[in-house]
Amino acid sequence: MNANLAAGILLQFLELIAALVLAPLLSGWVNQCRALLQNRSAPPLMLPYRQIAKLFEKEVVLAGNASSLFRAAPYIIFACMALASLIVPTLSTDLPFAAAADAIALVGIFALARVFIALAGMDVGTSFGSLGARREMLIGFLAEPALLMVFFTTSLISQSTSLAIIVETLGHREFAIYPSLAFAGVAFTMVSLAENARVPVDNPTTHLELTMIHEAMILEYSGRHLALIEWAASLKLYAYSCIGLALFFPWGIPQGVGIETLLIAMPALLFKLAVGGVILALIETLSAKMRIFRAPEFLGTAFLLAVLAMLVHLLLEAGK
Amino acid sequence: MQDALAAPLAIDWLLALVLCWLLLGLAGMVAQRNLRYVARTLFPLGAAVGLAIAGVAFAALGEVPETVVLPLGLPDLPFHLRLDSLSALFLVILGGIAAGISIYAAGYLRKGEGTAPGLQCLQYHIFLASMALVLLADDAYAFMVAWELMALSSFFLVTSDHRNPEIRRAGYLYLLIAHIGAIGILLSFGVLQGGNDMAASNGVSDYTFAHMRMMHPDGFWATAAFGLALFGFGAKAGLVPLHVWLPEAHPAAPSPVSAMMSAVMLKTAIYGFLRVSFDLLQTRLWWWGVVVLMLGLFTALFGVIFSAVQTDMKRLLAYSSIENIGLLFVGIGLALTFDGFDMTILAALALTAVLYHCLNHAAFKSLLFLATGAVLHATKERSLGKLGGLIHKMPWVAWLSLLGVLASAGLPPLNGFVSEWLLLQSFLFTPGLPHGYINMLIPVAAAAVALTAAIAGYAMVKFFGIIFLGQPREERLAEAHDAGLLERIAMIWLGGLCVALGIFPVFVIEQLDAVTQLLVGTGLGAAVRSGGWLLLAPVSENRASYEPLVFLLVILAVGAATFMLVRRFWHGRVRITGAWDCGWTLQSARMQDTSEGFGQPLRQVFSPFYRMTREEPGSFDKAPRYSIVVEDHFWYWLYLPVARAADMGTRMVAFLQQGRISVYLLYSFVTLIVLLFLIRG
Amino acid sequence: MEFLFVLGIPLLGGLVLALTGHRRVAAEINAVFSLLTFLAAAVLTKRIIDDGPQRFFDEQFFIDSFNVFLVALTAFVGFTTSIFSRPYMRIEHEHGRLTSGRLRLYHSMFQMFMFTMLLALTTNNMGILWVAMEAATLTTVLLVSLYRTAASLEAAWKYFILCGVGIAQALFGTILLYFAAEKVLGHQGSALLWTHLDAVKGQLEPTVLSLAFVFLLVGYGTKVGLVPLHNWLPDAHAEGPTPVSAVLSGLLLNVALYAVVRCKVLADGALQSNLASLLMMGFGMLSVVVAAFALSRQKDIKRLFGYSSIEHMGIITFAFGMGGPVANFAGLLHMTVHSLTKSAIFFAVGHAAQKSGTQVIDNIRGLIKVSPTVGWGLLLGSLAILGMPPFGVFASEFLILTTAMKQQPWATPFLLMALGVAFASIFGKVQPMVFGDTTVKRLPHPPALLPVFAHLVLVLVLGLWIPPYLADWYRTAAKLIG
Amino acid sequence: MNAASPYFGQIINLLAAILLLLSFAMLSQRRILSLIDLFMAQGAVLCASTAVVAYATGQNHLYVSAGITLLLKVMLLPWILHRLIRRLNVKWDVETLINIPTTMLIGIVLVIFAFNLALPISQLAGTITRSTLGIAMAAVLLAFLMMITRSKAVPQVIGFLSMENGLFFAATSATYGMPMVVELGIALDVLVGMVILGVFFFQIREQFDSLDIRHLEQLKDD
Repeated sequence: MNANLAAGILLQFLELIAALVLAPLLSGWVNQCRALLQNRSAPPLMLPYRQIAKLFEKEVVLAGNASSLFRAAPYIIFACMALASLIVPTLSTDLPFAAAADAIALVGIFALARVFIALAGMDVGTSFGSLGARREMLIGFLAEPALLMVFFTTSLISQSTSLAIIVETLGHREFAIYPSLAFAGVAFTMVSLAENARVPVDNPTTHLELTMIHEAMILEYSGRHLALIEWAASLKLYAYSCIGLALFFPWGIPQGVGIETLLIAMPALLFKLAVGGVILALIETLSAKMRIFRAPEFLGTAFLLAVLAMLVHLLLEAGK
Repeated sequence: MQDALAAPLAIDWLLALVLCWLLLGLAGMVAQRNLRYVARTLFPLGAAVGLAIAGVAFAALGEVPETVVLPLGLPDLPFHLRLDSLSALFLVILGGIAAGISIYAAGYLRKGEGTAPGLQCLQYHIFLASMALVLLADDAYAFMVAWELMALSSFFLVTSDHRNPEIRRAGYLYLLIAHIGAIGILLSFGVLQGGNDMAASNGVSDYTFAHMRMMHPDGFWATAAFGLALFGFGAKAGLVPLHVWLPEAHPAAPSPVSAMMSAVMLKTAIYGFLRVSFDLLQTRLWWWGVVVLMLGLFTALFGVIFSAVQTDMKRLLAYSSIENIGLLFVGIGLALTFDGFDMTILAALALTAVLYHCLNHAAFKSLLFLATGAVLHATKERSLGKLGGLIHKMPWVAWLSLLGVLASAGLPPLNGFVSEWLLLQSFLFTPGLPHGYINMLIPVAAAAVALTAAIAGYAMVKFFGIIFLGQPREERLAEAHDAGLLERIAMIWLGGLCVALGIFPVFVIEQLDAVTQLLVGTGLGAAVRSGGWLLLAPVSENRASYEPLVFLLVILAVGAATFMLVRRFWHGRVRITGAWDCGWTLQSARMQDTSEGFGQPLRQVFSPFYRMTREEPGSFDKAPRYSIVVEDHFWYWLYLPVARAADMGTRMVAFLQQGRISVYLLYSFVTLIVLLFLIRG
Repeated sequence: MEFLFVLGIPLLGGLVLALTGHRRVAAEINAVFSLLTFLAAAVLTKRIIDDGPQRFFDEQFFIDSFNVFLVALTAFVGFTTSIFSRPYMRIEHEHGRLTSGRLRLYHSMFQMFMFTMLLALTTNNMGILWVAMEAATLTTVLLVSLYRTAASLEAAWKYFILCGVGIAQALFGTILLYFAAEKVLGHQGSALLWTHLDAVKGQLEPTVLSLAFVFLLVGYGTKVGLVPLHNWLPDAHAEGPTPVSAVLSGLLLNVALYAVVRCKVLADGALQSNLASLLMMGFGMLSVVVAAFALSRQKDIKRLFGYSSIEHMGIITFAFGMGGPVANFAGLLHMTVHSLTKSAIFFAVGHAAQKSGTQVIDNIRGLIKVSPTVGWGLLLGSLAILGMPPFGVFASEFLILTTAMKQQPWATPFLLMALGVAFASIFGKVQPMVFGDTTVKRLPHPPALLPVFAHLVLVLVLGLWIPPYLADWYRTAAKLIG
Repeated sequence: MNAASPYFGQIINLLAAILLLLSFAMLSQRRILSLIDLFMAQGAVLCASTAVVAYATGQNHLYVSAGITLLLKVMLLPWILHRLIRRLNVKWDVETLINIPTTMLIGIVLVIFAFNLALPISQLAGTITRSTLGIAMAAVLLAFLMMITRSKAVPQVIGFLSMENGLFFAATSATYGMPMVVELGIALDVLVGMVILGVFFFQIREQFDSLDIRHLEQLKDD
């Protein structure tokens, strides 16, 4: 038992390290794909690493009005995202920390990070910061319940809210068509786009303050703070990708703990992430950014789809 | 009762403590204007009494119910008092929160504000004592007396600054709705004690709760009693559409009173509703649960949507209280539905969520109201549009209210999240219900709850961000000062409660077990105990689990590690300079988002919910002015028509009294003729 | 012996004051006579408690558990009113609103009014009851018209005509009663004695009794102020001197209701049907609802509380109409507490109106600043009369409402509505009068409000603890009423 | 009880009929002095009928009753009223609020109603006067109607007194009079009431310069 636990904790650390390492890579990969799809010359794959490293080197320029909350927020946000990636099963479902937070708590972690980044955005007291915070909260209050509903659909199928159990159940069932999962999958994709500040809701590469959401909030950040926030953002993208993969393509995530399982799991994860990145880039290329007031409609649709997924499950699948 | 003389029971201790409160109140009348005596001596003593009450009641959780009969009240109906787990739990809330608020009030009371401090002390302690008696009452009369006394004393507290007509109006509306609600409760008791079995009551009225428990009213009368109780307690709790008093009264009251009302008084309504629907009514129909669930959902959504667009900080919190009351009713509705289908373990789960949320809401809402009190004292300003940047001047208040804000937004690892989590868990179990429509309804309801929780986050970010963050929107905010020592102690106590309730849910749920055992016959105690004190798994670990302590520790550890690593490998250099102005140097504090601006997205998304009156400047206005007033539709849809109907009634009645003596004689004549005709017929 | 004093002292007082009422000490004399009456009533009450029901003077008078408490209450409220009226009427005199002659009339008639009230309560003869009621009307007509202003004359005239006509119907009812009783009891004086009638009520002819009850109800009901026979009441309350309003509301209405209930007992016995109950419930309900709605348009503070009296009389009538031990008990309790509370309110209102120089609600503001005692007295009194616990009015309303819920569920929505509207109206008017700012200067000396707070304390006590002997008393009386 | 002679019964019935007739006459009378005369006549009829009943039944106290009636209603009150009219310069016309034919029609309906109402009771009565109960009731109701329709104070008071007459008639006809003490009390009340009214007339006139009760319509809800 103890050996098992130790192995589990080791695995847990491995997951964390993997997340920390892979997250900027995923961002870089998506950016590269997007550039390719848009007929631009692609930035190097490793660019995010270099950017983060560069930012760590730079000195922090703080606005005179910034409070201690402003300085603490990047660490909190980073810690939240790290915790999130600890919980999501990527390499194994047998994670000791998974019991600490289930799907609902995971949504809670994202919300916690969002609240802090919004508060940090308001802290300096510029018009853009609070504008970004307001928009971020607008996106959040629609995306959060939608995400929760997606989790609920899968929880209903697996009779559990524990992510590990959900993934196990979904991964080891006999092959059957779950129409509810299709709905949930679409909803989840839409939510992910919004939550990770991607086109069509937000544009991560914009330089026009008026259209920003995420970027507007972090306008005042610089140096190591900005580095942490950027890193946290890519961790978030990574975590969302992993959640999507775990829920809708759970194959390849082993239950047990061991070197041999890792050897299967790791390539599977990398492959799935790479495919996911391509799809993300494709979506971003094919769609145009919406006006901010269209975002509620977009997310409302996601929310409705997620609720529909639950209803569909109850109507068509329950009792089977 | 003989043994009672030998060894005082817990209930005797409680009564003695409640009496202490009353005596402290009376002591305040001795030197009404002596602030040092009233505020610095009596209020802290009151806080100590509160702590003692919480302690005694805590010890009584899960014990055998104790009763005592006081030689007061009506003949044949002395005051019956009873202490069981349900009342003990709410007494814990009362005592614990009162301890904090009394300490706060000790530092908060100032000279020359409305009613004399001594009188306020009397009213405040009567308020506390009457709430305790509401929780202890075991017959309808004692309950009603305490209930109305509670309304009355809080009314006087609300209107302590009675020179302001707005406040008078708020107090009036409050007492009116409270009184009408109380009549509803009274009638509910009337049904309960009579049942439908007139013969059994034998013409003698017995208003004790024990008697009501033995009555088994048939479906119609049970529904009548339930409906009246829902109306009466709903009016007190602020269930939509009976909520209109709440956003008026809470801002009008002095902050400790708002805190007390929101944190504890609203809970007494929940207590009463639980008492009637789960304890006194022995007949329960499952569809009541659905009704309560729908009402609760609507209330929750309504409250939070309005909360997010308020421009007055206390109104924002008041609407947030409406939201939380809605969530509580959602939980009660679920529990009733489960209970109606005999799924007691699930009913216990939903009830646990309700009770837990009662604790949580009491803790974080009182904390937030006290924070607004501190801000109000420091700035003399309630309007969000004139605050800002106070985190620099009032760090204690700011950081402590951040705890309240996070808890209120339902974020882990604080307490608000735990009850929300439990509530959502109970939704997830609902598909087992043997009724198709309800099954379909539940996902929608769950979605609405999730939406509510998310918008609550929005409202709370607005609350905290606009008050404490950014730049001060007014010059004189620079003179603001942090809260005093006593106020800080109080807020630390309440903030500590928020954290403790969030971190140790297993322990709390074990205590709640006794209450759910009492109400639905089963509890989660055994299930949560088996998971160990760290792991919260209300049903089984495989279904759902949550470990808040691990959660907190991981976040702290990662955060700290990151900080240290960053400092270790790089540097800690900081340069302070102006904010980024996008190349436009005319940025001023006025350009931050206003509170109206922050609410704008919600107004856009939920525009049908609001009744908005806009005043927009034209293109050529010399002195352009923009304003928006957001009001409640219910005021226009429900209350004004009712008022108009009443007015029409009065006009018709006034028509009777025209002043002509001939007409008056004609009335008598016609009355006589009609009566004679009737008895002949 | 005590009994003789109870009736004799006010009569003597009336005569003495008719001679000396214009002097400066008249107010004190008035108070002393009232005190003596009260003491005699208290001693009498004590004796009744010890020895049980008594009859006096060849059964022409009798005291049982029903009327003894009303005797005590009447004497008590009369006494406190005389205390209140002492400074009040003196100030009126100093303000030149009353001449010395009028004061003599006032003092004399006050004692005569007390005499007629006590006579009506203690007589065993239904005819004498009528005579006493009529005499009470006459004395109060003089009291209401005391100021001789246009308004007070109008009010008194309406009062006189409406109550005169009303009470004439009661006489017709009494004749019919006698007509029915004569067949059973023979043609002697005893045929109108209530105790005898009560003994044989089962044999009385139902057709006659039903007719008689209708006339009696319309007749005495006019004095009770039951809608639609109530129109005199607000005028008389508003235009008379305040002590008179207090005793009208606190005593006269009670006594008239007492007469109605006595008649109901006979009618119930004879009819073997619930006709009387139905009629009383109907009138009660109508009074409650109409009065509640009338409240909100009032501009005159005393008129407002006049309507409130109608409402409460309606509640009591409804309770007696429902019958049964609980409702009757509640009705009796409500009579007591309403009498105490309403007179207390009128005392406070009197002071408030006197200080402000007006009875118009909109012109009275910030009483709590002018005089905290008057302000709190008025506010607490109003809250008490609106049925806020822990005041006794709540206790009786509690019993009435819960019983109604059990026995007459149809009535409860109306009661709920009416009580809500009444609360909204009265409280909405009283609150700004008491609270808020005012330009009127604070009074140098607080007015003596002993009667107000004495009443309120009693009402408070009755809400929390009814003394056992009083409870027994109510219970016996409730049984008697049936 | 004496063997009731049928003659007495017929005499009483006749007097009752006259009483009713007088009531109608008062209802339709336009002149105030005539109204007082009619009231006096009604008092006389009442007195006569009481005396007849007293004689027929040997109830001696009814003689006293008749005496009181004579004193009070035939002599004293009409005298007071006459004096008042003269002292107050009251106009002789009596204004009505409803026109007289309509009033009469309503009156007839009332009489039928009263008879119908009294019928079952009359049959129970053992007195020689039993059929007159309905007439007494009709007289009361007609007086009531008269009070409603008159717009001046004096006729209204006469209506009130006429109602009292009807009541007295009911008392004698249905039960051979009330107990003595009651009758005395009633008489005292009527007398005092009348005195007070007299005082009132002066005061009202002083205040309003008229006895028109339409001036007395200031106190009302609006």
